[in-house]
Amino acid sequence: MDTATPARVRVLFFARYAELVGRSEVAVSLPLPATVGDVVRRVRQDFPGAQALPERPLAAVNLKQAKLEAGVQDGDEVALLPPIAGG
Amino acid sequence: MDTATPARVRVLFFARYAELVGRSEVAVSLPLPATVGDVVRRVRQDFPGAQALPERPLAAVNLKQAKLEAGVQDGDEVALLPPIAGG
Amino acid sequence: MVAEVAQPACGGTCLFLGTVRDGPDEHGVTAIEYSAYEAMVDAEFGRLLADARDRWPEARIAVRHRLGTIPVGEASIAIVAAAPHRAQAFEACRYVIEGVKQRIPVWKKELRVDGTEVWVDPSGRPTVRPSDHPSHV
Amino acid sequence: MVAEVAQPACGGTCLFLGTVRDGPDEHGVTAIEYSAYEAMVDAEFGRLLADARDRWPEARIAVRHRLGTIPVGEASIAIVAAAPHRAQAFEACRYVIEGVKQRIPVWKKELRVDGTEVWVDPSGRPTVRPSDHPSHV
Repeated sequence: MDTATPARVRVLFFARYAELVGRSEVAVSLPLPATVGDVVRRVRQDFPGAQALPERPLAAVNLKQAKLEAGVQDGDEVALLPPIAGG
Repeated sequence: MDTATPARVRVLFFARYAELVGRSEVAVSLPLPATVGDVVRRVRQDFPGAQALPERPLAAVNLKQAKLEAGVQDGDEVALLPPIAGG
Repeated sequence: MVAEVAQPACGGTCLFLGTVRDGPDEHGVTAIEYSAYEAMVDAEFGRLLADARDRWPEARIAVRHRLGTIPVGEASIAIVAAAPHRAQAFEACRYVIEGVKQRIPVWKKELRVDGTEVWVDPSGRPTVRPSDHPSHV
Repeated sequence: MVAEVAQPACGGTCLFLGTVRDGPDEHGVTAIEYSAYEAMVDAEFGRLLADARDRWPEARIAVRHRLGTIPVGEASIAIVAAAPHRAQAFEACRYVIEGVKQRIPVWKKELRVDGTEVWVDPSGRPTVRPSDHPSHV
């Protein structure tokens, strides 16, 4: 993949985070290589309400938990997850 | 209680032990003071089939597990219990 | 039984079912005949549940042990423990089944497809036949 | 669910029910609203159950997690583990509920008698209100 091409990433918010941001999904574009952490920084910067998200939220890429250092690719689905409280 | 009076004790057998002895209950009389171990020895000596019982079986006195060294009194119910296998 | 122990403050319920088994370690078991020293079973269950309540005062516990002939696949024992938190429910339930195995005077005789009957020893393996010399642990 | 996992070789079955609670640590909870990242719930349950099968290859496990609004006293999650021996059944069942609490992306909002709604934090105590600064563990 051409690393100069900007990647388009879907970002999903859940539960309390969706309430903070006021929506459950946004799209961001960012130059590659990029990490989950870069996506979080972009979201916190670009969307009102998203500044209230933690700087280091729990995250998943394509339905699997991922570290903030993990790379993202064009078309990835990045989810920001409040502390899990199921069961 | 007069220790010279012989105590009369019911002895119960269960499961495999009842099969070995060929009955589920006998009565023995023995002079006091006496222990559960004395009851076992008397039973093994007096009843055909009871020689096949272990010398140190699990025992209960009046519905509660008891050591072979525990004393017995007139009217006690002594049970000889095969290894427990419930559940 | 679950309803019996349920209450709004209990967030975790652990149910254990012990079922008559015919697996690779068994040999064509069709049923198990359970016998018991029934009066002592009642007394000992009372003491066992009192011990459990001492350890987990917030837990609510119910137990049923069936006796008689129980075919493979059916439950012989059911234990339910409900507690405010799940750790208590699991621990109390486990404590009771372990106590049953150690303390409750119940015995099993396996009934097999070939017509033989074998007393089960406490390790769960039927090693002693009625005609063998008695063993005791 | 119990029938789903039952088989003749399984002698022990452990069922866990997680129930919506209103106890002394809660404050007039009438129901909990469960929300989830549903596609990831499915994927993560697949991985969690695969991990459990790696650890207890003989265990058979089934799980149901309800979503939406669940009133106090009703179960939100049921886990059944059947195995040849009881230790496997208890351990596998406990492993799965602990895994759910750590890995399955589900969130709870407590609905209270006074009309307030409070997100539940992972320790089980609702400490964060929607208007507070976000906290994260």
